[in-house]
Amino acid sequence: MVPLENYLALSAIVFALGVYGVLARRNAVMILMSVELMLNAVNINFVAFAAYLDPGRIVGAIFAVFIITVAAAEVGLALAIVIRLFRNRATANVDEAATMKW
Amino acid sequence: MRDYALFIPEYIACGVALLVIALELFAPRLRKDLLAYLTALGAVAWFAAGLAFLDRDPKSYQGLFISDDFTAFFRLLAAGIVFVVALMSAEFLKRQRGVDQGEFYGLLLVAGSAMTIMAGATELLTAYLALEVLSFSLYVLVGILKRDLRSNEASLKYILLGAFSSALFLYGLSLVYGAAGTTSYAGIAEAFAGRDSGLDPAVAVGMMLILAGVGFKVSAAPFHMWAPDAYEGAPLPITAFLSTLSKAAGFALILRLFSTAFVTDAESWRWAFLALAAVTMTVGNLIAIQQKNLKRLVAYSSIGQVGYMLISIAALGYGDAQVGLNATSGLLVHLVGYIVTTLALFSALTAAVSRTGSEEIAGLRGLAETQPFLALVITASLFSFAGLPFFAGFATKLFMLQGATTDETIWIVALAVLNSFISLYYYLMVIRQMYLFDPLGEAVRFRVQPVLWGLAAILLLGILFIGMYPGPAFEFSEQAAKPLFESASAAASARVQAP
Amino acid sequence: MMLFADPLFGLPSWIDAIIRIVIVVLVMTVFVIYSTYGERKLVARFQQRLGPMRTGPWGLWQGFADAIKLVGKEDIRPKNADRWVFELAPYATFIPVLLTLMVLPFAENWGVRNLALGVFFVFAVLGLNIVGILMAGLGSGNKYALLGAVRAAAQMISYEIPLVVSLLCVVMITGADTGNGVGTLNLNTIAALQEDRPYIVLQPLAFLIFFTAMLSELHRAPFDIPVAESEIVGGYFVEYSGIRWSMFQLTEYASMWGFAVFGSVVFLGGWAWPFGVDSHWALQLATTFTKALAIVVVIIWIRTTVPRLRIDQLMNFSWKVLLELSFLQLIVNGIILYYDWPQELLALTSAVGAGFLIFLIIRHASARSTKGLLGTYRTLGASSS
Amino acid sequence: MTFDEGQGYVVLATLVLPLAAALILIFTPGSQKMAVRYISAVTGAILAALSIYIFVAYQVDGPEAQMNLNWAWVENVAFLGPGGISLRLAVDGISALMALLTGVVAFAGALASWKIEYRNKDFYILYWILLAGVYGTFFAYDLFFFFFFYELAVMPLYLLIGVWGSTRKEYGAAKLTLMLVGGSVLIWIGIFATFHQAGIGTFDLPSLWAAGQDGTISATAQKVIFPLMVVGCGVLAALWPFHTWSPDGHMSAPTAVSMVHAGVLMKLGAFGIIRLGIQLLPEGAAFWMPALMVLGTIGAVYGATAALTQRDFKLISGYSSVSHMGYVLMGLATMNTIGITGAVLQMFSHGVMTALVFLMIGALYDQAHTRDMKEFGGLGRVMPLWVIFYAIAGLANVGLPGFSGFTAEFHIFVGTFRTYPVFGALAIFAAALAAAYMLRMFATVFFGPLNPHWKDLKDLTPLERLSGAMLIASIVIMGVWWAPFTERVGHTVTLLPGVTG
Amino acid sequence: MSFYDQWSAILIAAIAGFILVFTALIATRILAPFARERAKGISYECGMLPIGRNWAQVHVRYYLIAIVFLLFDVETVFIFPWAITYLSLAEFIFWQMILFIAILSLGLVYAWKRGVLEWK
Repeated sequence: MVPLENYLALSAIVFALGVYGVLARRNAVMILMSVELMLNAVNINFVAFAAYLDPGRIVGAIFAVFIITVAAAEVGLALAIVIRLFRNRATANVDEAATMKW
Repeated sequence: MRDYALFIPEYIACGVALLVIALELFAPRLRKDLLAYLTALGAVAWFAAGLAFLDRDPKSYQGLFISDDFTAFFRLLAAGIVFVVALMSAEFLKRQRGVDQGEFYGLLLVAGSAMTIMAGATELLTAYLALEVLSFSLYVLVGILKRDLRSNEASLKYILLGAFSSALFLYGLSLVYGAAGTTSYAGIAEAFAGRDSGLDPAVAVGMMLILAGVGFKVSAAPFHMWAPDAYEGAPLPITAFLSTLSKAAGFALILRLFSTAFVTDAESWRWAFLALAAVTMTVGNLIAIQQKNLKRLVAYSSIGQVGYMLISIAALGYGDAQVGLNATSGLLVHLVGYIVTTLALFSALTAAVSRTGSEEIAGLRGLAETQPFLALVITASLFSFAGLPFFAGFATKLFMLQGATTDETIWIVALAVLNSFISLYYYLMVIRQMYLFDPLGEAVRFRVQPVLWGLAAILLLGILFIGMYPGPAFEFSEQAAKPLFESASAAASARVQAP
Repeated sequence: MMLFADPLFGLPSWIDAIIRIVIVVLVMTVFVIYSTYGERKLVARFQQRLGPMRTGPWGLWQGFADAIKLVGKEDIRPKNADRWVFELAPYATFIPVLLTLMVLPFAENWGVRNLALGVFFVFAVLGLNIVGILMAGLGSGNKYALLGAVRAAAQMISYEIPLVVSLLCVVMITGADTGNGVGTLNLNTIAALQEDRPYIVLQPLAFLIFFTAMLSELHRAPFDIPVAESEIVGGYFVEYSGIRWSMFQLTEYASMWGFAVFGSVVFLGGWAWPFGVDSHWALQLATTFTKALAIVVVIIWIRTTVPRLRIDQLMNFSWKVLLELSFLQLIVNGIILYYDWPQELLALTSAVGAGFLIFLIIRHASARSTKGLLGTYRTLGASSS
Repeated sequence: MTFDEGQGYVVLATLVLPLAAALILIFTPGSQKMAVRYISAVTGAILAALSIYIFVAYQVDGPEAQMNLNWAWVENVAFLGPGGISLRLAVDGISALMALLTGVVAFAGALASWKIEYRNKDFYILYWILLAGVYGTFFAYDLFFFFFFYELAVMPLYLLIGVWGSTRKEYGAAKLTLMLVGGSVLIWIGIFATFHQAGIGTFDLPSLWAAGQDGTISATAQKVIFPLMVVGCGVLAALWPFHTWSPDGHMSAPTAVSMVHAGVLMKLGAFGIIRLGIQLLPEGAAFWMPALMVLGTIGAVYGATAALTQRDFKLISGYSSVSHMGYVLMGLATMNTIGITGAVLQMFSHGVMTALVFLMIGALYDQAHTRDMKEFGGLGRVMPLWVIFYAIAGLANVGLPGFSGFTAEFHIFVGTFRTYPVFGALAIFAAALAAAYMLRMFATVFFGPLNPHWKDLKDLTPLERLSGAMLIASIVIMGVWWAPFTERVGHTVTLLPGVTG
Repeated sequence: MSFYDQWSAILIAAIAGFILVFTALIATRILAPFARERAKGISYECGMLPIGRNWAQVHVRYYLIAIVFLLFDVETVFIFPWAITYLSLAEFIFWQMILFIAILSLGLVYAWKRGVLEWK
């Protein structure tokens, strides 16, 4: 069996990548993808914990399924907003969407 | 057996939400403000149903949700907020084009129900889902003005940062789950209390991430960046909604989570909350001084208010159930005062902006001349925010700070008081515009729409009532705060008795 | 006949896997080469022509000749193309299809691997296919390619939901058949459970939905608007030439066979019906192959007879007709099975639904009015407004 | 209902009546300007009557706190102790005198505002709210309500000055409000600290006083908290160097507001020092009083010096107020009976006297629209009554025997000489300076040739005469027959902790 | 056959697919003629020179469809476990899923009525 630490390390790396993406990227879609990366790191954590620490119960797995669902809805919503902004202004860059102070 | 009856008030709310959406969909020619009144009626029914759940013994739904006085408190609060915001919107949306009003009102109700679930959740997944339902509703509501670029932008920034923060929150949850092996609050508390060694670094990181996530929801600095933009871009009633419901819901979640699940490690997270409180109130009030836009001003001022409230959360971690109870009831009563004040402010602002069309502070010039009643309501609300006597903010803020004062927190209470002094300065700048300057153009008195007039009047009375006779509000809050600590103290005594 | 349940000859499992995969890949390649030939022959027969006749007896070597020709053609990458996306697109389209072939049972336990989550795996992997197509369209730097890719993606995702739900209908029935109240996603088991009667008997509507959705997923006529030569000069792979183009061709035919085997396993009884689970493996293989071949022939047959649908027609058909019917089937199945009503009722209700769907399709051929909700149904959801 | 309880309702009436008047005015149509004035005048008259009653009915041989009223306000609040917060009102000798001052000045101010035309309804609403706060502060025997009313009194000032004021009104209003609220912030922090340090879970002032005296509030804590309280209150009492709002504020404020503000509100600060400083934190007081003495003396001398150089009537009075409040602080800082009694008397004396001064300035300014001393001269010929009234105020200011100022200042000087002779000498020097600036003004304005530009000035209106006469009466009575005043004040002062004979 | 044996085979298959395509590409490198010429690099638009930018703007309806799909596709994730085990579960769980599908359908009806599904 692969030790639990490996999963956690993987998850931490993926999470950190996601955080970096959110902070470094200026394109709304890229930010969203980075957030997805973070959420997947969370999923890895949950599934790994569920498999290793909580045998017989599947709370972690259920949590992961719900996170996937919510993330999908979130992306759907965010894309809808990006599209609306794009139609009004023709940009998906967060920097250019600066009628207000950022 | 499963007790579905616990959710009857939320069934009503969601039922009305569906009804409103369906009505707009299938009867597009219906007068739109009927939807608003229907929503308000639904909120009343919801409120009435919620009253029936007061003063009952706590009852759990499958260990996921608990119906006690704390939940009931937030349920009533949510119903009240939805009621007011719906009526406010009825007037506001008349002049907006391209708004899907059915969705608008439906989402108000859904968001309100989500807040109830957040308050009652006793399990991480339930809490998370409720949080997301609330957030999603707000994302849409902020961007509901489809053709308004600012509204679109606000919504985009809100959702991007919101998604980021919920990812942080979730990562924290996953670490806590990993350490405790369960997602139920009680189970986490038990697991943490039962371990031999001190605080696990993973759990510490998890708690900090959770703190960051909920800090975002209540717009605590440094996680507040979304708030001014979202407030500015959102339609006025939604700004009111954001600054009341979303904050109250965030605090409901924090209170239940930190007072039950994480109570063992209070020593560790207390300082984080204290620091957060100090930074939040200072940043909020200092930046508010420079604002020109009313909504941004309110945004920063509400960030300042959040700073005060976070002191109570820090006091929660003092480890003493009595102090926790005091702090919580103080927080709840201040929340009530804050919400009533904010709603009063916004119903007056909605009426004023509908006439002047300007959301700048300078747009209120000479309001005392053209509409003295609105000027009075705005002044009263601002004074209440600043914590001047006669108004709700004075008594409730005093109770809150008093409840949160411990030997260690006295410095931050002093900081809070200093901050409310700073806040008075920028409130006076608004009041100055209304009273000291002549209106632009001719000073014609204008009429306020009757609904808004009534709302503002009732809320003004509310501000005065709470300010001058806070007893009932306080008793109610204390009653609501008790369930959080009864179980904790019972568990503590049980632990002591165990060999 | 449990020879294939364990590693072949007791070898380590990874060597066993490589052997099986190589066999599948080789057989697949031969099948693809001959199905292009077969399709040309068949289409020619439908159109009263002879088809390829020059290369070898009856043109039998035509496919090999084509393959050799394609390898020898120049490989061009347009200047505008996004290099890495363009280069990687063939991989991203082909590999998922190959992976689906890994879980199909060609006879009892004859397959590369027999996954417990077979049905789920097929969907999970097939979804990746869309990514490859979008990569091809975006990376080519060509308007037609982009348009084709977007159309293909829109069409594939639209039909994916009815496809999944129609298969879930079958999965629900397996729950009643296994006897322990728990259904299965294991393709081998699903085939074995159909020893007595194939599920097409119980679920004609689900099969009809599956078949329609399959045509769409494969971009086969009448759902071939994303790759329509006369409109968008071939769609997403317009800029690909030579061997790269042939990779897309390979993918298309491989997935056609993959779908055919999959459909025959899930709906037509796979290797188990009508000869039973204890029949000889050669007979089982032949059974599966025959059923798959029948499906392939029908696909080609439809291609030659039915005119191409407009994109609005095919999108509406999916969202407004198939989706509803599939969910309806799911709910009806659930009620009948949960309350343990006779399975004949399943067949009956599903047949009624299938009849309704066929009725809609036939009405579509002659319908004039396209207005309103009823008009939508009358014209198979094809609103022309 | 015992007699005492019945009197408690009289005290309550002084709070409720102004609020009720404000409420009635809210629902009075703004166009009915005369109705507004009559309502206010009647309210003022009743308030004055009630105040006189309270002053007269105060029993000098009675208990320390009389006319008690105790209403539970917030109960069953865990952290506020079993008693919660109650609306506890009572009168002691000091507050009886202060009530009298408030009644007289409030009535006079209400009459002086008769001439206001611009939104006079709103003016009176704020005016009465302010007065409710003033009364409440004087009578509150509960720390929470003390602060509540204290803030209530400060709050309306911004609008009163900002809307109805003159000369740089926004600046003056903002400066005044922010400085005063800044002061109350310190008080608030002090209250939190006190409540927490006492640890007896009550806001009840007598209980807290007891805690302060018996050492429940530790000496260290008292020494830390005392500056907060005294500086907080001191801002309102124009404690040097926190006095800078006072000249600007007074210059901007409308007549009635100046009267009430200089006459009554500044006394709230000094009163707060007695209540929250001396009574609550005796250890702190013992430690810090010398410092207060220094500041008070600086204020007295500085105010008088600055007044000497000013030309604007209101600025002169503003700086003179700083000077007089300096005397009050000196008196308090002596920590002996006679000094503190003098301080309280000076509070009253300065209150009525300065109210009269501002009334007169207002009467002139309304006609002349300038307050520059150098532009006037020989006004005695056109406005004889005005000159007489002003002269009386000025002489009281200087401390001439026969007027209230003498009584008060005499006590203070005696008290100061007992403890700090050097500062006593400085105080007398300041009094001399006061004489200088007053006489300089008399000479310039009252006598000499009449500027023909001002020959059409009219003398005081009947209403101004009435209010002026009332204030003069107070001045003279106290100057001549001070026994009722000194015995009431002394009755309480002797009971103050840490006060030597 | 263990979990790892099964899924390692899938991984090997993916690698095999990669190798297959890669060898085909190498083969064409070796066998095919290779003559770089400028005109060959121009995008193919039926023989005409390309007009405008080489990226067409895609109509917004595609995104809408994608969003609707996303929601439905993820909801099927919940139906999968239910469809397998529903027979052994309590009656109310069975009806909960029916309710869930009903709510989902309400969403579809809403989108339909709002014109998201209209392909104009």
